[in-house]
Amino acid sequence: MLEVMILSFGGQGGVTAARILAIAALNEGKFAQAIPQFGAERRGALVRSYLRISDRPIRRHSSIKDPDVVAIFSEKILGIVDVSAETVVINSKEPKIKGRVYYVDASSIALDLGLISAGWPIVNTAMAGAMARVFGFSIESLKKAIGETFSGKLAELNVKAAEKAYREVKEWNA
Amino acid sequence: MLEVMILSFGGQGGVTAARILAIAALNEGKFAQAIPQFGAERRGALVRSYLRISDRPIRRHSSIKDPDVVAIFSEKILGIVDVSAETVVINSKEPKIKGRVYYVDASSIALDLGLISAGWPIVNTAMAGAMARVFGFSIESLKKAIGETFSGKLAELNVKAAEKAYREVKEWNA
Amino acid sequence: MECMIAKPSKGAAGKTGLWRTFKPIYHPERCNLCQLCWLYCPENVIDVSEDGITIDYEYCKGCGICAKICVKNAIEMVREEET
Amino acid sequence: MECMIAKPSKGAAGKTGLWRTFKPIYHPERCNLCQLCWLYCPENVIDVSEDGITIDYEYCKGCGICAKICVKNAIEMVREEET
Amino acid sequence: MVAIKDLSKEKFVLPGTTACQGCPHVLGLKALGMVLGDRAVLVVPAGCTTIIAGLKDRASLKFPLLHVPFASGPAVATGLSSAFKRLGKYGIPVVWMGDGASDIGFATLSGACIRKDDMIVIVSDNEAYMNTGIQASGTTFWKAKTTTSPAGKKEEKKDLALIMLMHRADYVATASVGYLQDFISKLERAKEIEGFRFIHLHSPCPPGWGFDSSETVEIARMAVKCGAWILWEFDGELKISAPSRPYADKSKRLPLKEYIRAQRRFRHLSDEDIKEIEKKIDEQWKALK
Amino acid sequence: MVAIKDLSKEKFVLPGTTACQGCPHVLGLKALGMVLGDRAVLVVPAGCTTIIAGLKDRASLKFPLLHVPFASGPAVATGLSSAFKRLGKYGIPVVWMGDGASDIGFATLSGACIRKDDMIVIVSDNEAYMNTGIQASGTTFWKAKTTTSPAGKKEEKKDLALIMLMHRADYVATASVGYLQDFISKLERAKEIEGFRFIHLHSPCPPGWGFDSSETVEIARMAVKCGAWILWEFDGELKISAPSRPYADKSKRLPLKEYIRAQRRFRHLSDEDIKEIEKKIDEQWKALK
Amino acid sequence: MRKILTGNYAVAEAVKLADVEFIAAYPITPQTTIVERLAEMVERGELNAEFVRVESEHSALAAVYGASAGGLRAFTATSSHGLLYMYEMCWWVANSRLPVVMAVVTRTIGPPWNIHTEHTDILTLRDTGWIIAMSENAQEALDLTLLGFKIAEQVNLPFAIGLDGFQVSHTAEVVDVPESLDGFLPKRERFFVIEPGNPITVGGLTENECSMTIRKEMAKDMERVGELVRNSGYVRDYDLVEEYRMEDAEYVVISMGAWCGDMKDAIDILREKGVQIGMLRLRFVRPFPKEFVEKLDCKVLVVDRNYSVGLGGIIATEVKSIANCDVHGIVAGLGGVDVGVDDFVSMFRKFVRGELKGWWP
Amino acid sequence: MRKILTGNYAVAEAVKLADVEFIAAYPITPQTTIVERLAEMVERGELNAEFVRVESEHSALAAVYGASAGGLRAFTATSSHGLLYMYEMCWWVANSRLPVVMAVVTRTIGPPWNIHTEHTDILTLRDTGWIIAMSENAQEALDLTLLGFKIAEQVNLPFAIGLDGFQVSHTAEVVDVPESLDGFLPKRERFFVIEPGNPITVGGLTENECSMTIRKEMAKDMERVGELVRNSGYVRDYDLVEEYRMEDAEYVVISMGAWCGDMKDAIDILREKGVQIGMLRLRFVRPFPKEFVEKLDCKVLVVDRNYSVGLGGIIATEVKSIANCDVHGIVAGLGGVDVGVDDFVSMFRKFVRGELKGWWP
Ligand SMILES: Cc1ncc(C[n+]2csc(CCOP(=O)(O)OP(=O)(O)O)c2C)c(N)n1
Ligand SMILES: Cc1ncc(C[n+]2csc(CCOP(=O)(O)OP(=O)(O)O)c2C)c(N)n1
Ligand code: SF4
Ligand code: SF4
Ligand code: SF4
Ligand code: SF4
Ligand code: SF4
Ligand code: SF4
Ligand SMILES: [Mg+2]
Ligand SMILES: [Mg+2]
Repeated sequence: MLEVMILSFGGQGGVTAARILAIAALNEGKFAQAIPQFGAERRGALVRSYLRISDRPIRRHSSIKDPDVVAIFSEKILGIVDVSAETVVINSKEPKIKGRVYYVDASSIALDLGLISAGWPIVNTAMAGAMARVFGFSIESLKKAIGETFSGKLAELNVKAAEKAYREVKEWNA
Repeated sequence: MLEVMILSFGGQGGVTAARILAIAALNEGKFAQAIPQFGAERRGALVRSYLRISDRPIRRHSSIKDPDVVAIFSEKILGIVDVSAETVVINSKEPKIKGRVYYVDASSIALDLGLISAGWPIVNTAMAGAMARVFGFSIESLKKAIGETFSGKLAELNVKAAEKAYREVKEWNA
Repeated sequence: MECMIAKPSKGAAGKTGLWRTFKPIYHPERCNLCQLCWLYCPENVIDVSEDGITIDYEYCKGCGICAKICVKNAIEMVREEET
Repeated sequence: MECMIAKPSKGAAGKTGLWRTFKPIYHPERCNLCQLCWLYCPENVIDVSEDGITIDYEYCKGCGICAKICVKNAIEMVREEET
Repeated sequence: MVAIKDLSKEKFVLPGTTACQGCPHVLGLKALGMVLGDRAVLVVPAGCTTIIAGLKDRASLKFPLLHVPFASGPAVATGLSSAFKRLGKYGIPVVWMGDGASDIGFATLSGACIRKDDMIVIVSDNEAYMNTGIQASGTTFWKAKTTTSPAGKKEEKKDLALIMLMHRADYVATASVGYLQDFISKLERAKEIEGFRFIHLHSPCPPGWGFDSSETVEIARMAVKCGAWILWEFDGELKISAPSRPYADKSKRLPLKEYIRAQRRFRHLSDEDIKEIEKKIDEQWKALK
Repeated sequence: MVAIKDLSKEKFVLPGTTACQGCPHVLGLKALGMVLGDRAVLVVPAGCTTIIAGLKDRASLKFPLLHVPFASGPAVATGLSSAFKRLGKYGIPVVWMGDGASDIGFATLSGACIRKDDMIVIVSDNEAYMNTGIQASGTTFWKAKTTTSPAGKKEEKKDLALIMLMHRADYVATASVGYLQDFISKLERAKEIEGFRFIHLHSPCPPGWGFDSSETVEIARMAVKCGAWILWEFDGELKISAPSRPYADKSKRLPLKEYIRAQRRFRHLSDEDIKEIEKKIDEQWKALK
Repeated sequence: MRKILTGNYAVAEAVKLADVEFIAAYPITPQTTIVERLAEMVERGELNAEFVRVESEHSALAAVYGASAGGLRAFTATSSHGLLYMYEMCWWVANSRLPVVMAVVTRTIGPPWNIHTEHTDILTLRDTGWIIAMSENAQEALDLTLLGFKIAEQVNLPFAIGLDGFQVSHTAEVVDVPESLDGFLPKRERFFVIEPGNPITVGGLTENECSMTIRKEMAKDMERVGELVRNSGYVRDYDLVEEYRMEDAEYVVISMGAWCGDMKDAIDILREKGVQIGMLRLRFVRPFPKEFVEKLDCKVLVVDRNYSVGLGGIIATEVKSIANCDVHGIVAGLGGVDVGVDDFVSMFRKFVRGELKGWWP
Repeated sequence: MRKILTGNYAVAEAVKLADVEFIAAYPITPQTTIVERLAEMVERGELNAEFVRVESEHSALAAVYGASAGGLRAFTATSSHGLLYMYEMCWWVANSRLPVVMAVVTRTIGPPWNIHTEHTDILTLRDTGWIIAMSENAQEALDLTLLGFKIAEQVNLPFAIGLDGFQVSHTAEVVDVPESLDGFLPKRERFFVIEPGNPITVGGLTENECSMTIRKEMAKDMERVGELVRNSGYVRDYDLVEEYRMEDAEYVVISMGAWCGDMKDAIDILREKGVQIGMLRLRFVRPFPKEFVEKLDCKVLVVDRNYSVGLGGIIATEVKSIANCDVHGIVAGLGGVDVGVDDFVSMFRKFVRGELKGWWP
C-alpha cells in the first residue's frame, strides 16, 4: 500500500487532487482512498489531505502519520512544516529540499492556463499530473479521472495542466 | 388508612376539596395525601380525585381502586358511574342510593352564599365540610385548612359553606 | 398502532348534556329562522329545518351562546333540574 | 474545562501572512492619511501614525481591500515572491 | 358574503366534544368545515385542540387529522402538501394552531411562509397557553393576568398578522369568532389562492379570560367594536374588513373599558392602564391606515 | 458621524484570524470593537464567526465571548443581561449571528424581541450558510445560486429588519460593511438605548458570492448604490440613512446589472431575471417610503 | 415545618429556599404548577429572582445557561416533549460545566399524546453529564432540589431532579419544609464567569483531545457525587440509593420513582408472608450507584418504567452490566398505566416463583 | 459499477436508486455534501423528488414526517447538534411507525465545537424505536441506506444509518454502485396514510395502555429486523453483525464504525503473531444483536467511541448486560481523536496481557 500526504493551502485544491488520483488509481485497476483533512479550515490555511493506493481493498480509515510520499503544493509550506518522507513531490522551479524529490512549476502551469481563483493559481491538476507520473499511472487514467471531475472548458484546461506537469516533472536526488 | 374517592364534574372543585381535607387531616395530627385525577379533562367532564388519611406516613402513590368512602358532588354522577362503597357522601337533598349514606344539599349552600363560577355552584368547601364531619375531624381543623387555601372574603364564604354542611349533613342507612 | 387512530364519532367526551347547569329552551313562536343560533352553537347540537330548530340535549352543554345570540329571544336558559 | 477557554492572542490561525498571493505595497508619498485603509482592513493589520501607515506583513492576508479603498492609489498589490 | 342559510350544514365538528362550554376554537373549526369541507386535512400541534379533537378511538372532528409536536405544524404541512401534489390528491393542509404554538413554532411558521409552501395556517388566538393552564404567550393581551404574569403581562400583544404580512405571505387576514361570516368569507378566499395563506383568528376563551361561557361571541365582538382587535385582509392590498370599518372612526368605538371590565383577567387594571391601552389602539389603527 | 481619525484604535480583532481573505464579518466585528469596546460581551451562535473567533487556546477577538448552539443566541443573551443587571456589571450582551442562525433561531430572536430584553442583536448577513459551504438561507438573495439552490433560489430575500420592526424592537437598523461609518454611528445610537436593538448588517462574502477578496467593500457599496440593499434606521421613526438617500431617486441608481454581473452566484441570470429583480427593488423602496 | 404540598410546590419551595436568582421556563403539563408557583413567588417578592417567560424549552435552558455563565444561580423545569425540545441545550450546559438545576416531571413521550408518568424522558439525559436524581415523593422532591444546588455547585455539573408526573408532581402530601438553610448553600467559585473586562472565549474550536479531556474530567467529578451526597450536611441524610429491608434479603427489587412507595407496602405484605425480599431504590441514576449493585448477591428484579426499543428496560440493562448475580428485568406501567400495591404483591410473588415474564401488564 | 465515492455521495446514490420522493434537510458539517448532492440531483432531474430547504432540523424531520404520513418515501440526513435539535421529532416519527430513512453522520457534541466523529450522537437514538445501523465504509453506507428503505417499510419503523464523520462521510473510496434495483424496493402498505376523504385522526389522547401497546408492538417488529436483513434479497449479503476471524478466537473485539477497518488490519497483524483474536463488528445497534453476543464464550473487549458520563461506554454496558463471559470496556477516540492500526495493535496486546485501562488515549 502506498500512503501519500498532500500539503496545500486551502483554495489550492489539495483535496481535489487526492480524489482525482484516487479515481485514476481505480482506472488503473487499483483500490484507492482519498481523505481530506478533517478540519474547519478557511481558505488560505494549511490543509493536509491523504491518499492511499493499494492492490487490495483498503479497510483502514485513520489518517496517515508516516507517508511514503509527501506532495507539497507551495514552497511556502516548507517554512511551516517539517517535511520528511522518502519521496517528495513539490510545486517548485527547483527541488528545494533533500531526498528523492520530484519538482514541477505547477503554479506557472496553472497561471499560464488561467486556472486562477480568488487570486490563487489552482495547482491541483498540475500537481496530480506530477504525482500520477511518480506513481507510475498512465496519463490516460489520469485524463479520464479529470474528465469525471470537471466538465466542459474547465476539464480541457485541467487536462492540459495535468499533461504538462506529467511531462515536465523532474526527478532529483540529494 | 382511610381511602376516599371524590367524584365531581370539572369546575366543581373536587381536587380542591381533597386538598383541603388533606390539610385538615394534617391539622388533626394525621398523615394525608390528595391525588387529583391524572387527566387532561376540560371543565365539565367527570373528574375523580383521591384522598388518603392515615396515622402513619403514606408511601403509595397509585390511585385508589377500592375506596372506603366515595364522595359524590352531583347527583347526575349516579347516572354515569356505578358507585359502590361502604360509605357514601353525596351532594343531594335526599340519600338517593343504598348503603351508609351521608347527604347534604351542598349546591344550595354554595348558591346561597354566591359561590358560583361560570354558572356552576362551587360545592367543594361544602362537601369538604360534610366529609370532615364523616371523618370525625374537628371543624377547627377544617376552618384552618380553608383559611390556608383561600384568602379574604372568599375564605370567609367558604368557611361558612363548610360549617353549614358540617352541621347539616345527615346520615342514612339502607 | 391501531389504538392511536381515532374515527369520527359523536360524544367523544361522553354524553356532554350532563355538563349542563342551564338548559336552552326553544320558543318556536318567537323564532324567525335566522339560523344564527345554529351558526354560533359551539357544540354543533342545533339543527335547523323549515319548522324551526332542534337542540340535541344529549350533547348540548348549556353554554348559553345560542340564547345570547338570538335577537328574537327565542331561546331561554333555564336552570337544569338535578335528576 | 480549561482546554475550552481561549484567551485573546494574535495569530490564532498562525502566520497568516503566508496566505498571501499578492502583497500590498505602501507608497507614503501618495498617502493623504485618510485612514480609510485602516478602517477597512479586515485583518486589522494596518496601523496609522502621523507618518503614515504600516502594514504587519506577518499577518496581512493580501486580500487587496486596502488597495481598492485607497483613493490615492497609495497602496499597490504586487505578486508575492515565492520564498 | 354567503348567507347563513346557504352555508353547508354538514357537521365536521361532532357533538359531544371535550371542549369547555362556549369554546371559541370549536366555533372556528365549525366554520372551517363549512368552507373547506373534506378538502381540509388538519395538522394540529399541541394545544386545547389536541383535547378537543377527541379521546381514545373517538374523534370529534370529521377531518383527516394529524396530531403533531408543538413546534412542528407548518413543517409537517409542507410535507403533506408535497404528498398531496405528487399523488394528485385534492387535500389542502390546514395547520390549526394556538397562539402558543406560534411562539415556540415561530421559526417553523416563518420558514414555511417564506418558502410559500402550499397550506392554510390558522392561529386560533385565545391569548394564552390555555391547554396547560393559562400561561402568557406572545399574543397575550397587554397587561392581562395569567398564571405566569400574575401582575399582568408587561409586553404588548405580538402582532402576528402584520409580521406575517412582512413575510410576504400570499394571503393574510385577521378574523374573529365573533364574526363567523367574515371569517367564512376569508376562508373562501384563502381556499381559492395557492401558496401560503395565514389567518389570525381572535378566540376569546371563557375560563382563560374569565367570562361566562355564554359570552364568547359577545366578548369577541366587543374586542372588534372597541377597536382592540381589527379585522383586515391582505389580498394583494390591505383592506379593513367590513365589521371593523366603522371603528376606524374613533368616536364610533365602544369604550375600551367595557371590553376590559367584562373579563376577570383584567380585573386588576386601573383606569390609567385602560387609557394607556387605548392610546396603543389608536396607534395600531394609524399603522394600518 | 464620527471622523475616522477619532475612532478608537484599540484592536478587538487581533491580526491573524482564521477568516478568509476579505471577510465581511471581520469588518463588522472591528466596527463593533470601536464603538462598544469592552462593554460588548459576545454571544456567537454557530457560523463562520465560530471559526473566526479563534482556534484552541487562542482567541482572535478581544471580547468576552460565549459560543452557543445555533438556535440559542438571543435567549442566552437574555440570561446574560439578567446576570449583568443583577451583579451591577456594565456589559452589553451582543448577539453576533449569521443569517442562517436567524432562520433556525427565528423563534428565539422573536421571543427576545417581544420581551424587549436588553441586548444588541446583529445579524451579519452574507446571504447564505457559509460556514457549512454556501447553502441557501431565508435571506439569500432571490435567484442566487447556492449549493442547495443550484438553479437559483426561488424565493425572495426575507426582509428581516422590517419583520423585526413589526415586532416593535426598540431600535432597528440596516447597515452594510461597505459603509462602516454609517454602521458605526448606528452602533453608537444602539449603545445609548436600553432594550432590544436590532441591526441587519449586509456582509458580502468573497468565496460565497464569487468575487475577488479585494472587492468586499465595493460589492457591498454596489448593493446600496443599485438600491438592492437599503440603509435605514428606526429610532422612534423610520428614516432612510444618508448613504442610501440618493438612491430613493431611481434614476440615480447604479444599474442593477453591474451588481449582479460582478458575482459568480448570479452567473446564470438572464437579463429578464435582472429586470424582474429590478421591479422588486422598486417595490421595496415604495414600501419604505 | 410540616405542610401539605404537591411535589411541584415542594420543588418551588426548595427553589425559594435556595435563593435562586434566575428562572426561565416554558409550560408543559405536568410541570406547569412549578413555574406558576415560582412566577407568583417572584411577583409577590417572596423570591428575589428574575423570572423570564421564554418562547420554548430550548430557549428556557439557553437563558438559564446564559444566566449561569454570567454567575447566577439558575433553575428551570420541564417534562417529556419539553425535555426533548431542549435536548441540544442539555448537552451544551453539561459540557460547559454549569451548575444548573432542573426539575423533570416525568411524562410519556408521544404519540399518542399522553401526559402520564413514564421514566423514558428523564433517562434521555443519562449520557449527557447531568447528575440525575429521582424522587419518590414530595419530601424528596424538595430535599433533592436543595441537595441539587449544593452538589451541582460543588462538582460543576448540572443536576436534574425527576418527579413522577401527577403521582408526585400533583399529589399533595405531608412535607417537612426547612425554615432556613443556615449556610448550607454558600456561593462557590465557578470554572468561568462571563463578564465585561474578562475577555475569555468559551466553547470554540479546539484540539480533538479537548473533547476527550472534558468527558474524562466530567467522569471524575461525577464520581465525587456519592460522597458529597452522603456528607452534604443537609437536615436529612441521603445516599445514592435507599435500601429497604435488605438485611437478609434473598430477593431484591431495584426500581425508582413514586411507585417505590407502593413497592415498599408490597414488600411489607410479602415479608409478613415470610418472603425474604427487600428493595434497592435508585435515588440517583447518574452517577449510577455501581458500588451498591456490585455487592448484591441475591436474586434481583429490576422494574423499569421506561423502555429502550430493540434492547429492553434501561435500568435493567445497566444493572445487568454491573451486577454479579442473577438479574431479571420487567417493564411495567409505561404510559402511566397504574401499577399499585396489589400488582406488586403479585408481581413479586411471580418473580419469586420464577414465573415472571417481561411486561406488566 | 465501481466508482470512487465519498460515504456521503454513496448515500446520495442510494437515495437516488431508491427513488425517494421527498427530501428535507438542513445543513450541518459533515453531513452537508449529502444534501448538496441530492439538491443537485433533483435540480438536474436525475432524481424525481421534492427537495425542501427547511429552516431547522426539527422542521426537516417534521416535513419528512408529513410527507411520509402522506404516503411518500422520504429521507433526511443530519449530524450531532442537528440530531439533538430534531430529537423530539425522532421520537414522534418512531412512535408513528413511519418508515423514514435518515443518514446520521456521526460527530462530537459540543462544546467545545468539534466536527469530528464520535458515536455518542447517534446513540441518543437508541431508546427511540429507530433501527440503527452503523456503516464501516462508503460501500456499506450505500448498501445500508438501500437496505434501510426496504426494512423500514417492511416493519414500519424508521431507519438511521450512521457514517463516521469525515472518516466515512468525506473519504472517497471504491464503491460498487448497483445499476438498478430490479424490484428490490416495491411500495408497501402503510399502517396509515393521511389523505383527503379518509377522516382518521392520528396521535391524539388515548388510554394509557395504548402507549404501552405501541412500545410492545415496536419491540416485536424490531425483533423481525435481523431475519429481514439476512433475507433482504439485496445484491450483497448482510447480517446484524460482521464476524471477522472469529473461528477460533480466544479474544473478541466488539466495536462499530469506520475504525473497525483499522481494527481488522490490527487483528491480521496480531494473528500473524499468533494471537487468537477476532472481531464482532456491530453493523446494527438496534435491534441490538443479542443472539451474537449471548453465544460468545471468550474474552471480550468493547471499544466504545462514545461515553455515558456517570456509567461508561455505552456499547460496553449493553454487551455486558447480555454476554455470558468476561467483558472489558475501553473508551477511545472521543472527539475524533485519531486512533489507527498501530494504536489498535498495542491496545489489543495490552488487553491480551490484561493491562488495559479504561480510556484510550
Ligand atoms: C415542546 C413542548 N413544549 C410544551 C408543550 C406543552 N404544551 C402543550 S399545549 C401547550 C399550550 C398551548 O397553547 P396554545 O398554542 O395557545 O393553544 P391553546 O391551548 O391555547 O388552544 C403547551 C405549552 C408541548 N406539548 N411540547
Ligand atoms: C442545530 C444545528 N444545526 C446545524 C448546524 C450547522 N451549522 C453550523 S454553522 C451553520 C451555518 C451558519 O450560517 P450563518 O448563520 O448564515 O453564518 P455564516 O456561516 O454564514 O457566517 C450551520 C448550518 C449547527 N451547528 N447546529
Ligand atoms: S337565533 Fe333565534 S331567531 Fe334565529 S334561528 Fe335561532 S332561535 Fe330562531
Ligand atoms: S346552550 Fe350552547 S351548546 Fe347548547 S344549544 Fe345553545 S349554544 Fe349549543
Ligand atoms: S487609504 Fe490610502 S491615502 Fe488613505 S491612509 Fe490609507 S494609504 Fe493613505
Ligand atoms: S491586503 Fe488586506 S489584510 Fe493586507 S493590509 Fe490590505 S486590507 Fe489588510
Ligand atoms: S380553555 Fe378555552 S380554548 Fe381551551 S377548550 Fe376551554 S374554552 Fe376552549
Ligand atoms: S466564508 Fe465568507 S463570511 Fe465566512 S469566513 Fe469566509 S469570507 Fe468570511
Ligand atoms: Mg392559546
Ligand atoms: Mg450566513
